Amino acid sequence: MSKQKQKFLEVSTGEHFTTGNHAAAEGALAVGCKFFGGYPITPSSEIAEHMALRLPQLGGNFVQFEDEIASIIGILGASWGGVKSMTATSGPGYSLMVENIGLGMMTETPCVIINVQRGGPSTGLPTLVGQQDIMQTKWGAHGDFEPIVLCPNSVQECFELAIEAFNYAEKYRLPVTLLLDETLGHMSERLIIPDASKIGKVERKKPKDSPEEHLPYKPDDDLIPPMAVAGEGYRVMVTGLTHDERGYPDLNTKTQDKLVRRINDKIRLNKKDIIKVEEYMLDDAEFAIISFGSVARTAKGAVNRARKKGIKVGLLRLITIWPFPNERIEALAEQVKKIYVPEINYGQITREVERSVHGKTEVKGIFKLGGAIHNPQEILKEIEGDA
Amino acid sequence: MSKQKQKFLEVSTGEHFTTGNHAAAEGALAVGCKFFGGYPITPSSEIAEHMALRLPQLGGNFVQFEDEIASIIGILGASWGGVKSMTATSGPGYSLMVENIGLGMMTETPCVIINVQRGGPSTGLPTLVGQQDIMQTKWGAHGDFEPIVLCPNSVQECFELAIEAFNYAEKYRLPVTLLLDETLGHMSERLIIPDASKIGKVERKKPKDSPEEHLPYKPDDDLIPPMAVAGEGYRVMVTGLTHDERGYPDLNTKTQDKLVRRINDKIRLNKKDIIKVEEYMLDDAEFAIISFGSVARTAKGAVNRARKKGIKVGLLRLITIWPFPNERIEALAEQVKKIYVPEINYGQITREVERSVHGKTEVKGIFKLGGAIHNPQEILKEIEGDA
Amino acid sequence: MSRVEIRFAGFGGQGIGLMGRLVGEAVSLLEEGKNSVMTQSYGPESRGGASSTDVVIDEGEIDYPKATELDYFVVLSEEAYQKYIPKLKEGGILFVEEDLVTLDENAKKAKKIFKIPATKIAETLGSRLYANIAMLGYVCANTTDIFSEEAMLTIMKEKIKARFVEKNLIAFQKGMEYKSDS
Amino acid sequence: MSRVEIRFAGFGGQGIGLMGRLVGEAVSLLEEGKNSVMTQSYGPESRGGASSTDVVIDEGEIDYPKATELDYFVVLSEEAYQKYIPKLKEGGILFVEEDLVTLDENAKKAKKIFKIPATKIAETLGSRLYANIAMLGYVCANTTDIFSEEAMLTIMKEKIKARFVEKNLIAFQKGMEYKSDS
Amino acid sequence: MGQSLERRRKKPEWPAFVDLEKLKGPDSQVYIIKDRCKECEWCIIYCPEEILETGEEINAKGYRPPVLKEGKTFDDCAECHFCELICPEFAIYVKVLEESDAEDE
Amino acid sequence: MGQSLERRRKKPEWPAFVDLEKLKGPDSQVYIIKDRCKECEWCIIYCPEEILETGEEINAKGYRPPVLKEGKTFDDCAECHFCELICPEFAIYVKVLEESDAEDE
Amino acid sequence: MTEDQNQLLESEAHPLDGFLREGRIPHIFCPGCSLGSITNVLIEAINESGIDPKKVAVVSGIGCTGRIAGYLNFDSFHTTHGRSIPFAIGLSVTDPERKVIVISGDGDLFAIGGNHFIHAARRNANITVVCVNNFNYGMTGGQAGPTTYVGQFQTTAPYGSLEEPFNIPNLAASCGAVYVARYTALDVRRVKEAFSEAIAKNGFSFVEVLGSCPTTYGRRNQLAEGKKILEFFAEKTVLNHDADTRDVQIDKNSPIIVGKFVDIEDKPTLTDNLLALQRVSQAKKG
Amino acid sequence: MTEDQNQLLESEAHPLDGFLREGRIPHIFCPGCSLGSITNVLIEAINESGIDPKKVAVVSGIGCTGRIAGYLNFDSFHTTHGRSIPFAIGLSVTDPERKVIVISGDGDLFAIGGNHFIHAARRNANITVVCVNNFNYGMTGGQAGPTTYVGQFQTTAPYGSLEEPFNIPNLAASCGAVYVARYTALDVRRVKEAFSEAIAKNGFSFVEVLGSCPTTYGRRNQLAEGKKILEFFAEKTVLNHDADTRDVQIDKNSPIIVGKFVDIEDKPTLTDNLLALQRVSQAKKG
Ligand SMILES: Cc1ncc(C[n+]2csc(CCOP(=O)(O)OP(=O)(O)O)c2C)c(N)n1
Ligand SMILES: Cc1ncc(C[n+]2csc(CCOP(=O)(O)OP(=O)(O)O)c2C)c(N)n1
Ligand code: SF4
Ligand code: SF4
Ligand code: SF4
Ligand code: SF4
Repeated sequence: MSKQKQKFLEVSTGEHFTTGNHAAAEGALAVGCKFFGGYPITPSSEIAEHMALRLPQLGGNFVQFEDEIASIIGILGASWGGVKSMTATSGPGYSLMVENIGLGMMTETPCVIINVQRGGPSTGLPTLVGQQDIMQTKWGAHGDFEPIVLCPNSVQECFELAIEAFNYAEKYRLPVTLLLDETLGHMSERLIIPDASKIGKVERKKPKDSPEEHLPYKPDDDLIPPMAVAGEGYRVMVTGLTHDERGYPDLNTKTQDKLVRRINDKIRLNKKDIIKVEEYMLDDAEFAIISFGSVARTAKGAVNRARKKGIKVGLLRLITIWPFPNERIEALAEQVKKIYVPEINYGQITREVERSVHGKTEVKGIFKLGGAIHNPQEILKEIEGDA
Repeated sequence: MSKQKQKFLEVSTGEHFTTGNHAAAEGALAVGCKFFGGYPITPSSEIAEHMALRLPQLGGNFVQFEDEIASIIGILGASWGGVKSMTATSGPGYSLMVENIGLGMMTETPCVIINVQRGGPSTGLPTLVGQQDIMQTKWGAHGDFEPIVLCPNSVQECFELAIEAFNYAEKYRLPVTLLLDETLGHMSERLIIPDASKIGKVERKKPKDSPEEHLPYKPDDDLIPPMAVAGEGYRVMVTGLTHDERGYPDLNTKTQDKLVRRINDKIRLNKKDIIKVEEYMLDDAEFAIISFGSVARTAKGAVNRARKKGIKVGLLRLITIWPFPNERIEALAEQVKKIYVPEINYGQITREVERSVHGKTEVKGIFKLGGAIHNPQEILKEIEGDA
Repeated sequence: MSRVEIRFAGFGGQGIGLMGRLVGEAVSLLEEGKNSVMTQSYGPESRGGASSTDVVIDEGEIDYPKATELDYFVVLSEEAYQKYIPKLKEGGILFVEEDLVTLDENAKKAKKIFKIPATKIAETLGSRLYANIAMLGYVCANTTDIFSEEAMLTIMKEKIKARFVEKNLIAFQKGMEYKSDS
Repeated sequence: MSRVEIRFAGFGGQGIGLMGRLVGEAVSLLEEGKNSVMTQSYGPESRGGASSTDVVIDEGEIDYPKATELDYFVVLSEEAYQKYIPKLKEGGILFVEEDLVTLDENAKKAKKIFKIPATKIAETLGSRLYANIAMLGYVCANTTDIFSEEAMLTIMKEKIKARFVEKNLIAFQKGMEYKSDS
Repeated sequence: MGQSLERRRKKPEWPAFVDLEKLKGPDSQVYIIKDRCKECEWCIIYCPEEILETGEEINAKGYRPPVLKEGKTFDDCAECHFCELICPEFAIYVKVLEESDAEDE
Repeated sequence: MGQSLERRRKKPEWPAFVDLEKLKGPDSQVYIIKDRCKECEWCIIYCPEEILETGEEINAKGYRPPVLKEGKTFDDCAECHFCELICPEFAIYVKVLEESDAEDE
Repeated sequence: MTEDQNQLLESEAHPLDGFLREGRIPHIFCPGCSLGSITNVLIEAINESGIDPKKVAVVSGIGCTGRIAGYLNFDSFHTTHGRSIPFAIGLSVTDPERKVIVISGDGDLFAIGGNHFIHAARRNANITVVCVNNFNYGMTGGQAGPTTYVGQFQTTAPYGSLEEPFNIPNLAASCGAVYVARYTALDVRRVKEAFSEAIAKNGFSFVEVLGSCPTTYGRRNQLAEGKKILEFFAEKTVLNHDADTRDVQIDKNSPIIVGKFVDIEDKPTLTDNLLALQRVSQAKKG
Repeated sequence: MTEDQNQLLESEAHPLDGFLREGRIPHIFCPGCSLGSITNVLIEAINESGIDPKKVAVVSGIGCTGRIAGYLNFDSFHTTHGRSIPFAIGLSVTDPERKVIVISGDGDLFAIGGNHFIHAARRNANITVVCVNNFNYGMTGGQAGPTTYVGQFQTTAPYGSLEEPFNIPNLAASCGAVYVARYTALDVRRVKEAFSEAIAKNGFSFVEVLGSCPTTYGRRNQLAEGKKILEFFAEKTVLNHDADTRDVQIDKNSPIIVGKFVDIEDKPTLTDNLLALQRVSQAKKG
């Protein structure tokens, strides 16, 4: 039996031709995810289905909950049970999850949520692409918190950023959202999974003190408290109420200020470590495109086409969406004449870019309201008009 | 019996000493709300309690649903049943409602949601004040839509803006959020309710064509389609899927573009009609405070105190939060040296102000993270430091 | 006249909220040219523990609705006294239920201290529940810038349930008439 | 070689998705220096109706994953033909299941049209289900810039369930060998 | 499916049971909207009089709508309307001729 | 509450029933943590031996914790621990002295 | 004339077409899916109920079944996943004359929507709820759900499901439904009768229809065609109106018990209660 | 010595203090609230169960009852309103040895949380759920809820409630709970016993404790003191272990039936099933 067991590997090393959804699921498995709690929804369901197949083989558990609310809170429970856990959904499901994503933020519970975006609002376009949930990942829940949100643009990156999402979740102790979109989730291309030894895994920091001395919400200098989980004898105390370092509810402005400031600042102050962007042909650029997700692929196409025509355009691809790379963008604003922001929504990242540039350059959103990604030509046309 | 019935009036004309919560409930009744669906939550419960007492007297219905999700969808159902309907909640409940607020946006269903804000995130500070759900009212649900959100700063205005919220909801056909906070909801002061004849009521536009010709989602020039409701013979067809003018699901980019653009533009293009601000001592101001809700009271106090000291400060109070008055703020940015934004959160309206000023002036947020409103002194101190 | 801040405090069940509401209402609705705002502190406990109510009175707009430097502190329990006495401003005025509160040196900053055995007075009327109103009467008799007797009587008749009005009026009267020994 | 766009289309149940997946995979994993992206159209219907799969092949990065101007259109149903023929580019190449598709003048823009009775061929193997693979064999034999026979055979052996492999290999072979009359 | 036919006719607790005795109405006609049919065969299988069979002709969607079985006529139809009720495509229905209708034709 | 006492002692189906016959253990002591008591009086009302009553003394919170009834001693305690179980404030408990304990003191 | 007619008559329109929204047929349901049949008899039941069509509203959640509302030419509402029932309550109480029918899938009503179901039954909301139970989530491609029986295969039960499903009629009965019936989609005649009775009822009436989903359920369970599923129903079904709802759980090997299990008279509905509160409250002050 | 002791002995600490989190007593519960008593016997039951305290986790939702987890010196989780059960499932399946106890209010578990309850019971999640039913929402100030009986007054039922409440033990039983008991808070000894049995059980065990809430329930219903509510329980309670759960609905006038209603052995739990899937899946490829 144990010999048979060895046949099932967390890391499916090798070359594959597969979808973004499957790649993300494999990434999660590769980094050690052992619990998936979810509820089906197009276009994310293949992630759940893949986990249902693979997790039991690896000694993990797949639970299909009764809804998305149960799913998100279930993975928080599993995380406190000591395992890496995740869920996957799309807009309507994410909307139902926001309350308990907030609980995850307040209780500093590592876990990963994959949102495969479709066209909204409401039921909208269930089988077609959208990028309309960008702002929701930051502002969906009530109260102040700083989320980490990552946004791949290839099947390979779905795999890699799934790993990164878990690593950030564990390192910074919070629910991390991996933001795919229908195009990426459903398209197949080459995925190269490296050797298990090449997978960089981050594990949550454990307390070094004894259960008697331990204060579960006392942070280290990096503002992150080590995390004891259930069953380790630390008698952890976890609440979504404003709490002190012991984890006890303490309902006053002082404790609130200390706690909420810290859970925000632990991300704000570590922006450098968290923010990833890809820069393409920006060195001499007179125009820039800022893009993310599957649209960033066609944005790159537009850059290449423009360059062929002699127009100096570059691309800043946002891999980390939140925290938002506003400093990099402000610097870019000083360099270029105009920034284009193609996105499949009615102006979400565009707003953030506008905020970041402080009036230093012109910002133009190129919006599609859902259902299809931009054609490189559509983006090119806009730039050509200005160049 | 009918004589007795007359004793119960929708409009409780007269002078009262009451809370913001009760005032908002009375405003809703005064404008003709006949259905309340809700679920208790501190600090909003008094609204539900008041409606439970008053609605049956007025021949209306109060249903305490099993949760907030049922509440919001229940009031959408009631609205399609032809009556003005509302719910009231606070952060955690609002978080649960966002999915179906999105449905309300997509199906263009008039109704009102009161959110009495407490400290967050998560369960946070249930009995203490917060202003942390500002961004959530715009970005809480997946997909693109333009909400209308109003924010009173006195008990009197709770009454008046409850009426306005219903009027906007009916006129523009969407769920409108009235954003109170714990301080306002629970404090008592004078409320003067005018004569019934003085209450300006707006009713939803009805179709003029026959059921056979009628296209339920064909807008007039103002981008708003007349609204037939259930039981009128129009055989309305309502779906949260992307739909054409007949209301039929039509899942493609073209219909999506047309529909989603319109439900956004009907608000964007009518900003002038919707945006309300209060300007106080701005004419000669060298500094400005931008504020809203209960904090705007103390901001006014700070202005008065500063003026006494000869510092030229003015106040722009946002009554309409969304759509955001960015043009007015950009103009202000050209006038003043610095804008202060005191708010009980870690920087929400401040971000929008930053975006609006396009680098034309400095913007400084004065944040309290929840539990108490600013003391005028705290705001004054910041300004004095700069003046 | 400028801003006046009053805090009523005691334990749950003493009807502290009602005191604030009556005062706020009397001022707001019946005192010409005055505004008032009443706020209550809400704790996580549904009931029990310290209870307090603030009334802020001003002729102009009341910008800041919370009381921070109390002009008057009307206190009916030891716990509340301990908790809030630091908020009494230098030279403020203190009203205490003398049987339930033990004054300490913190009380020294008060310009004047009025003591009344409000609970005992109430008990002569058959229930401790009238202590709050007896205290209100006492406050009325010994202050000039909060509310008038007339306004309070009007409001009490309007707001208190019919079957309790009479006793409350008597309690108020007894409070009005009470003279402290000190 | 630059970008090549291929669309496979038919009705649900013909195994259209599998065609795309096999081609995409063969190219991506076995054709040196080539990348491929496969996408499928998803409708609200779970099943039934038109089904289509696009494969885009390029030596460089594939920036735009969707097919817009088809170099090859491989079609196995009338409905799909009608729906997608406008996307075939001027001078593109058309493969049709001749018994299920009636060509119209739209087909004229094709540089070349290959017809095959793939379903009938499949039926000789005992099931219509092999029609897709027969068609793939036919495509393989008549194109040079999509995938090689070798790559496809390798992938089929790997991806198709063991008990179906043999028949599918035969179907592929029959497709390879098929010569159209036209 | 033959073996279940007996039960279908006789046992009231059997699903899809039709008490043919009770169905002695006027004449009827069976209509087909060919292009709607998706060949589920339910009308064929569950017709208690077994008067239908799968046709040869293929409709626009590629399906073969039912036809009257060789040798059967509308007279064999029990007017039970079962095909009409069960057809998921609104493709087949039975029109019962009223006395007047019958006379007219 | 006197009238329910009989039932309380005798009827096993009665809530809070205690079978006093079974409780013949060693000696016991009843402890009170005065400042925790909130005067719900449950220990007093439901003590099957009725050995407690409301005291005169007021604790820090303003409540009057129970005291032994005039004339009752720990010997009257049936050692049923009911007061200990029902006390919502963790304010009263019964310590059963083991033989050794008893000897020690 | 009919005697010698040896061909079916061709037609372009169905007698019920007027009850279907123009241009919406063909529907999106798969070949061999019983949702069309159920729609068909639902229309007949509504039509024969004699209720003014203006007063009929149909509400669905999301799912294949959830698409039914959108085909019907009544006031029809396609809401969000799981939320049809509270929407229906809002619609229902605002006009006591209105007949609101909810029709949705088992996932919609009993997975995500379970809470609304039990509360609506408890309150005796004056609505009719129809659940088409196809043992899986059709719309999203065949995941297991709360009606998936032990041993059934679905995309999220690749090794066969081991969880007990709900006994839906029993759940409805336990929460106070005044009418509870279950039939299979094969038994359209009884389904129609149940619809008629449920619609005629005051209060929370519930019909479970076991439906055929060849595409996402059948394919994985050796029942890949609609006719196989109907045959499976034909073989397994046992009619027993007197069954105790506690005994009607569905499992792989036992017979499927169908029938009308609950039919209670004169229980005040939510609407009755709300009207009573209006009377009481108005009487109080006067 | 004890014979002549005529005063209670004074003490500073309670024998159970070690099971309570340091510095958290006094708790926030009102005078005359039974939540403290229930906490007390819960601790005793856990303590006497012999389970390694490390392996015990307590999960609550939001509400007065929901505060209990936070007082207990075990791994304790105060989640969001209504969501304790799925959180508990996540905790439970990640360590098959772990004993997870959910304790929460009737509003939390049966209003907003109702769906999670019925699904967890259906799946036979290996958790113990305790509901303290005080007939109203205490924490938020006394609104009516799904356990408010007909004729009861609450802030949102100012004219008296007219809606039927849930029959909670019956709901639990209908969904498959393997252990179902109900007692009143007066009957602490039996409550403790029920807790012990429930904790010892494999699978979904459920105990309903009728609690006293003098503040928000009692005050509006002529039972303004804790002792009055206990006396009300004393008078109304009838012990009947054999009662059919369908007959244990609570209403204003009938007796309150208490007892152990369900106790089923050997039903596979969710955890068992998940482990079985691991075995099956691993065997499949090998
Ligand atoms: C909040 C939310 N979660 C998930 C979905 C995805 N979804 C759509 S339909 C459905 C289930 C369909 O199953 P069922 O209700 O049984 O209906 P069927 O399609 O089988 O008729 C799901 C999970 C959604 N639309 N919204
Ligand atoms: C999402 C959400 N909705 C509402 C609330 C407000 N809330 C807190 S506790 C509670 C109900 C408490 O009642 P119950 O569960 O019966 O517990 P009790 O306080 O009576 O013990 C409510 C509605 C909340 N915290 N979160
Ligand atoms: S029942 Fe309808 S769809 Fe099925 S075969 Fe008969 S006519 Fe065709
Ligand atoms: S243990 Fe407590 S309740 Fe029992 S007899 Fe002794 S004092 Fe009374
Ligand atoms: S997937 Fe199933 S339920 Fe959905 S339409 Fe197809 S057969 Fe019907
Ligand atoms: S409100 Fe009720 S339930 Fe809550 S602590 Fe007070 S008495 Fe107990």
